[in-house]
Amino acid sequence: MDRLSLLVLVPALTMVIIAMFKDPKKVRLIAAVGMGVQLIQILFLLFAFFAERNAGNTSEMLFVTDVVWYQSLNIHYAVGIDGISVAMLLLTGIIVFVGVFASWEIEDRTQEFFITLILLATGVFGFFISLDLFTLFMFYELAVIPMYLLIGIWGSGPKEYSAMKLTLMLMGASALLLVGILGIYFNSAPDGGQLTFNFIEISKVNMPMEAQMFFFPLTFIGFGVLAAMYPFHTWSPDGHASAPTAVSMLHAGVLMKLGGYGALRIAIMLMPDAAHEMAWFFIILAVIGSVYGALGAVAQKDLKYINAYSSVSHLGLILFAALMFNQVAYEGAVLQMISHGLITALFFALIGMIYSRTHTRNIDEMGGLMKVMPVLGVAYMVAGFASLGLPGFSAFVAEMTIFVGSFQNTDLFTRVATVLVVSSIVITAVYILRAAGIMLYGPIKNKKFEMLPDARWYDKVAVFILIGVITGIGMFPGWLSNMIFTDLTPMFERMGN
Amino acid sequence: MQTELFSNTVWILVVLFFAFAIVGLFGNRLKPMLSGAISTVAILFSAVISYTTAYFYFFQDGMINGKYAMLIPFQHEWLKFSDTLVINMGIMIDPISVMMLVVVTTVSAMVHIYSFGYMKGEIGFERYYAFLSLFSFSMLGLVMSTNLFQMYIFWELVGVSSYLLIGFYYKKPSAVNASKKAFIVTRFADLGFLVGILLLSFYTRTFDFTTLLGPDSTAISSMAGLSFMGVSTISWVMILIFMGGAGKSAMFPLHIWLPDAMEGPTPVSALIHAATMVVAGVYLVARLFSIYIGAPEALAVIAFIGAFTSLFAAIIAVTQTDIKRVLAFSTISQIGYMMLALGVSGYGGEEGLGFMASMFHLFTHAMFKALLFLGAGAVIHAVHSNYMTEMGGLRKYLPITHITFLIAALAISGIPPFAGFFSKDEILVAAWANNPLYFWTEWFVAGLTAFYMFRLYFSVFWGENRNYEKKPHEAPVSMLIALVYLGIASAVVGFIPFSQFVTSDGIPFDIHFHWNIALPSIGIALVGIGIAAWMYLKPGNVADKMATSMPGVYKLSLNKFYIDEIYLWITHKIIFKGIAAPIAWFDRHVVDGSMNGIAWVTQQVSGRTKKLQSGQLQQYGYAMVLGAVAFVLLLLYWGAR
Amino acid sequence: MIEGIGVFDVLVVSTAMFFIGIYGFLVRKNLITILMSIELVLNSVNINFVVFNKYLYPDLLQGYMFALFAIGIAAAEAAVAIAIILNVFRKMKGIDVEHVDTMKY
Amino acid sequence: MELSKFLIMRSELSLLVVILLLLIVEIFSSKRDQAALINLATGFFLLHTILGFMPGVEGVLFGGMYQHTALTEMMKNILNVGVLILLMQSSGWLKMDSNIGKVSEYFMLTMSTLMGMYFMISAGDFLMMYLGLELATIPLAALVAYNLKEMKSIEAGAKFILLAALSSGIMLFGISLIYGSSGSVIYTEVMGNMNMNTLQIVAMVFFLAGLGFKISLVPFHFWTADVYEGAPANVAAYLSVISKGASAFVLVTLLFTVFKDLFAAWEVLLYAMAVLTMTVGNLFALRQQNMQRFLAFSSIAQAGFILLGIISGTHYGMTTVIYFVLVYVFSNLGAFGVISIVQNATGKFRMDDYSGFYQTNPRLSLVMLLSLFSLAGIPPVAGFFGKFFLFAAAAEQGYYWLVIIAVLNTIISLYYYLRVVKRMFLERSDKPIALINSDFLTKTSIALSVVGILVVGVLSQVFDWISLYSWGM
Repeated sequence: MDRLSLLVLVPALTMVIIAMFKDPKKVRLIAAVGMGVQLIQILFLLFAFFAERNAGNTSEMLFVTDVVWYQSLNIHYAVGIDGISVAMLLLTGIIVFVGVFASWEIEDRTQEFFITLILLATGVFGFFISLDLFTLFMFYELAVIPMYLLIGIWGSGPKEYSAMKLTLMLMGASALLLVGILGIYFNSAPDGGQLTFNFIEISKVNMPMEAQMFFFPLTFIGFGVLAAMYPFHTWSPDGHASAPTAVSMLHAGVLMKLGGYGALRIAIMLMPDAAHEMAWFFIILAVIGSVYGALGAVAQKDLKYINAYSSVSHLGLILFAALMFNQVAYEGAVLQMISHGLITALFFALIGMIYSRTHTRNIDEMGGLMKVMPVLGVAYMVAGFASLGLPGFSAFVAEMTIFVGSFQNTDLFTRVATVLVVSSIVITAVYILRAAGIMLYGPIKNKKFEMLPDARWYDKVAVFILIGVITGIGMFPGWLSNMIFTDLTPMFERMGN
Repeated sequence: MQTELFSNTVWILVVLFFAFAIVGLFGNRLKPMLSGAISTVAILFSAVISYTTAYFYFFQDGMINGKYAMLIPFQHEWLKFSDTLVINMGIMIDPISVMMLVVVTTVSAMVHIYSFGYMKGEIGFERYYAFLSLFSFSMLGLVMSTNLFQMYIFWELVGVSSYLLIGFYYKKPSAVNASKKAFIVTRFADLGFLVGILLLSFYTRTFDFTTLLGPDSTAISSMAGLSFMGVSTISWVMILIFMGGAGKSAMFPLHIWLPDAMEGPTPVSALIHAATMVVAGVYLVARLFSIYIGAPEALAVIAFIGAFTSLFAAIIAVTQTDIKRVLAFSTISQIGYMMLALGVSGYGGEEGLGFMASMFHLFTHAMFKALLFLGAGAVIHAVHSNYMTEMGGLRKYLPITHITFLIAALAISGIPPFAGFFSKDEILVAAWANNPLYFWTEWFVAGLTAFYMFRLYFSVFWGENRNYEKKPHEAPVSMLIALVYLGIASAVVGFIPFSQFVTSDGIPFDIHFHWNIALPSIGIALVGIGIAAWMYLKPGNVADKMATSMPGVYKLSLNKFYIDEIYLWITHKIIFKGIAAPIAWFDRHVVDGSMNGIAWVTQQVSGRTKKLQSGQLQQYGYAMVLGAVAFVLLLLYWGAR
Repeated sequence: MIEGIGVFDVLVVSTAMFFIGIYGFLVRKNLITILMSIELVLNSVNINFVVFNKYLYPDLLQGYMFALFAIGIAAAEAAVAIAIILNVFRKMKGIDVEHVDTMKY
Repeated sequence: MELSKFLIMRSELSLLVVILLLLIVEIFSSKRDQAALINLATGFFLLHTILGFMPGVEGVLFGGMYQHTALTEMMKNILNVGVLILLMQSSGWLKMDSNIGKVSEYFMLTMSTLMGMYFMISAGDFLMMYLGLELATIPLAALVAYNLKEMKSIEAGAKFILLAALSSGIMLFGISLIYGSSGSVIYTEVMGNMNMNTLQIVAMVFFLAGLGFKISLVPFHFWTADVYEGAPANVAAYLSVISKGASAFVLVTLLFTVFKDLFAAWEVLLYAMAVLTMTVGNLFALRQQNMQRFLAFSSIAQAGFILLGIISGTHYGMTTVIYFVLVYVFSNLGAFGVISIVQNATGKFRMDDYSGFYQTNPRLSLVMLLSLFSLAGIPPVAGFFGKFFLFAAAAEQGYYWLVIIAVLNTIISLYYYLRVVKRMFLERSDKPIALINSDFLTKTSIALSVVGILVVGVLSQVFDWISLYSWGM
């Protein structure tokens, strides 16, 4: 059993074991342990990865296992990691582990909840280790579909509507993606030879231009919808607003990154020529997304809506960077995925905790919470500062990398676009501080709130882990950025040809 | 050999950061006094290091073949974009940074000590000191930056610590709004700064000051010939960068946050919003001065904005009644002086007089303005009010405060031999050399300054006794220490031969005194003081008469020319109501609506077509037969093609 | 092989029969008549087979065979159909086609 | 010719034996011990199924009228598995009092239709094919009208038999034209003289109308909904899975062999039919409330997907078609199994009745969930692989727009499958369907289909096994 398949196996086993116990206490304990094991083995994987790289192993993918699965379509079960995927794995591991603690208070159908949650996580882990487009797509859908149950059963508000909308939009996107993948496969050997689903192999050949022009938009939009690309982002606010805490965390923190990762790694890396041709169009969409999302957030009153729109804005940044055709910008895109994943997860965790106390998410009904629940209040401020790109937090590193990268493109169009995108971080400051000011500061509006309890121990675990990682990356970004940059090099060079 | 000597300056940052970390994380478990002590010790320690550094730099090792060198005793790679574009974390030792080290540590240490008395018993005492340490850390990091990006990083950190300290009384909505305003306005300004940095680094392929400012700098040459909308690219870049400085230094029209920032605790106003952070903009321009020389348009802009702001703020200061706001506007006005001085300065030797003057004024201003604020703090501490209309005759109750305040007032009014006189005199000389109009403006502003300072002084310490509900008492000793120390400083620092140390190109030169400039400025200052005395020294309603005699000007000035209202209108009416809300609506109803619309259409189609499944046996038959026939026709048509 | 009658004449007849049967199926209201029209359709087919066999491929018997089997099958079909129709009659006291359109949409 | 040759048609013979045995047993059995009868019949059929997997003899009989190849054997085995599961499922329903005395009929009719399908599949000429088709159709009419007490059932029977007769009439007309134009009804000989002349095109269309009726392709699908609704749940399952599957096998084999030279024609035809079938099926399924009717329309849509595999005309395409039918057998039988269990236990068949189903019957609702996800093509269950491969087959030949239409249709289908999931899992009902206990056979059958759903996709061997015997144009 190779160490990468363990990443899928451990969650699967956890699900099985959970299925044996009904008692909520046992269940969440098992879940925590299982995901803890998962996180630990990811950390070991990270160290092993560094060891390999320092040992001078420059092969693009490490720990590769490749087994033929479906002969007739040359489908392989091929797994492997490079700096990018291992970073995303780390992100996922952390957020899933934290998510378990964030959903500690789930009493209704606990067993089913954790099974579904971990099923989703399994899909994500599988996605990030896949080298084969078929398995990649399979895990992708596997990760998307549990959302329906998670939101529909354990959600709040108009949960059935939101769940259905989210599922249909995401699956619709993945339907386009399916066509795109088939197209890529059948054009993966333009000059004869064996067709393949392995995207490393495919990235080495030049797909014929007309094929690229047909399948790039399908693939890019297919992934872009999951990355909340304007105008296909509307599932995100409703979905997040209705979803339970841990699900929002996983979804905004990890699942939406599947979109960014795929858009960068599959759509653009495999079909660079078409990407170049159509970049202008998608750049416009990305810019709209980032600015418009931020402005949309300014007008919101519901904490989760604010955060959902800010996610739209930040993921717009990722897509924007992905379309810059510049290695630094790509590095920035990956960094931003990680950073935004952590920060937005922290946000949703805190919102969930606050909501579970105040039973409202409308900022106008809150006030002076800083006095009542200092720990959560301070944590929220930290999350806010991190999210508006303050130095010392991961977002600053990511955003600056993106900006520096995109500024290497000299044409006026890109310049203007970049400046617009940069301006979105000011709007970010506006809505973050506005929300925090109304909610945390000032006098206590609602007398009921004076007695509210502060963070419980499991809340603290969740919050502190996330803050620790965010600030850790923010203060010592070197190792991460170097790892990503070096592993982007081979792909980037192939794109050049 | 100097480098390892100076490399211990890195401890300044380390110590302060850990002070912040410890007090911030565990402050609520420690005794308030203990946490205060930790921060204070930290800042005193760094003050000592700074003084020794200054001594060794200026008198021992700084001079390398007749030129104060730019030393980088410590540097560490933090984030690497490409081979040349690297963000380093390091410390840079050169005249202005050392000068700033002294200023910041001095004022900060004084404020730390002062706050023991002033903040006594406040809720969140430890939080206050944690933030103070954070601020000192970031400010010192800013002044010692080795590259533009590090500067930007600490620039932002300074901004956030200012935000935190302004909003210290977070239960007061006004304080919360003020802090938000301050942060967002400066953040908006920093947008320009950031874009400027990105552009500059794109052309020069580096962030490092050593390469940017060094003799073989490509900053100017790399953008030679490029221009955008008729103005050379480098000027655009430098103007963008200046935008950041203008935001921090509250230059018109980005000044609006500073008066509101007075919502913070008074010592904080003294430290951040008078002495150190607000001059960061000046420092930024001075830091990049050798590039600004290549961008004359940018310098012109700076000079103009500086001059205008100083006049504008001084006029407003005349009518304010909240003593802290008076001081705030005077700060803006004084920073205007410094900006002007930079804007009119040339490079090298005598040419660089303005640069030297600006730095000199920065130095002296830090001392006496901090002193003014701390004095004001002592007064407020005594009478629990901010409004001079509720004060009067306090000289009897607060003798020491009174004396120190008087010294500061004389200093800022430019009365020899106090500090302000010398620095302001140099600025006037530089202005005269560049453009007499600037000179006359600043000359007039000097008069205004003297007037409003002494208006403040007289109406607080003289005039008849208000009947205070409880007898005002002199400030506790911890506050007095700070007052006295700064008082002495403001009295004597003017005699430092500044041009021997801080010059535009690092090469010392001698200045000679210009009586032709000095005398008129002293004259106008005395006139101002005289008018103030006439109007406010003895009870009477001269002032009110004057106010009523020219209502228009008075109202304008009293309401700060309605700039705040304009901003409010733009933000709320235009941005919130005019853009954000419509976008939210559009998103809900149009974008999302279209998505739901697809589903709706599908449902409709399915609803309309259900009649086809009529349950009628024969209609099914029809469908089959007609279908078959239709297919036949289709195929035959296809075949025909 | 009948004198003076070409294959096409017969085909015309059978095709006519076919469509008459279809027509009957589509318009008659009585289930039994509908069944009868189906028989018409089947018989037209049988004629086709026989004629093709007779005129075009006289040396083999495939057509005849097919016709025979078709007739047999038709009988079986009719039997089952009538049985069901009888049950319809039991329930509905009538065998109009309207009686069997309760399930729809 | 010596009798050993008849071993070629072993499966038919053994099935015949089973039927005769049942006849004999029925004579001696009383109305009391029908449970024993059910078990016995199922046992017999189990033996028959196992026998089917024994290595058989290939060859042709009756001068090419009957041919038995590895492919046909595999198809028959797939059908056997389906029928076995189905018979086991029916046991619960057959034990009900309303069916006293009619049990053995059920088995005999089912098996004889199965026999008909065998003949359809291994027919070597149109005559045999037609005979098989009718043998597979006429007893089905009797099955549809099985419970004569219910008007719905009888109505369904009437509709089915009449429309089936009409369609077979049209089909026969087509066959006659084929005979007239090519001079033979034997596939191999017909194949030789196929040249796109008008007569043959008309003939093919009419012929396909007959097959399309059985596979329920638009516009020959209208009977499906009503008949499925009226017929007993298990019979509906039989219609939707076995007879549809068998006809699909016949369609793919015939199109690949006999009508090979008319590819240019039937390509267009299938393209149109596929688009129509998928879209119409999905659009109509959206509104359904009656579970059987709902599954009827969903099965129409599924038939549309099958065409994607056929239109490719490749070896791979045929493999995917057969594979998809196999997957579809398991998925649909899972769904129908739950429905019939619920209907027999409570008589409830509306979708609303299922609200809060999970509260009381977690296992059954999980089975339903899996089956529906498999039908919708959600990983990791088998349906995902089936659909993906079908689309791949079509995409391989460059029918990308067809694939796009298909995937968009899958989204619509996902919507209505999720409606059921919503009722079962999301909604809480204060009086949900009470806990249902079903007998051993039924449980095993459900278990079998679940295993099928879970395993068939992940084990690529199944696909390779099918791929071994299929071929392309």
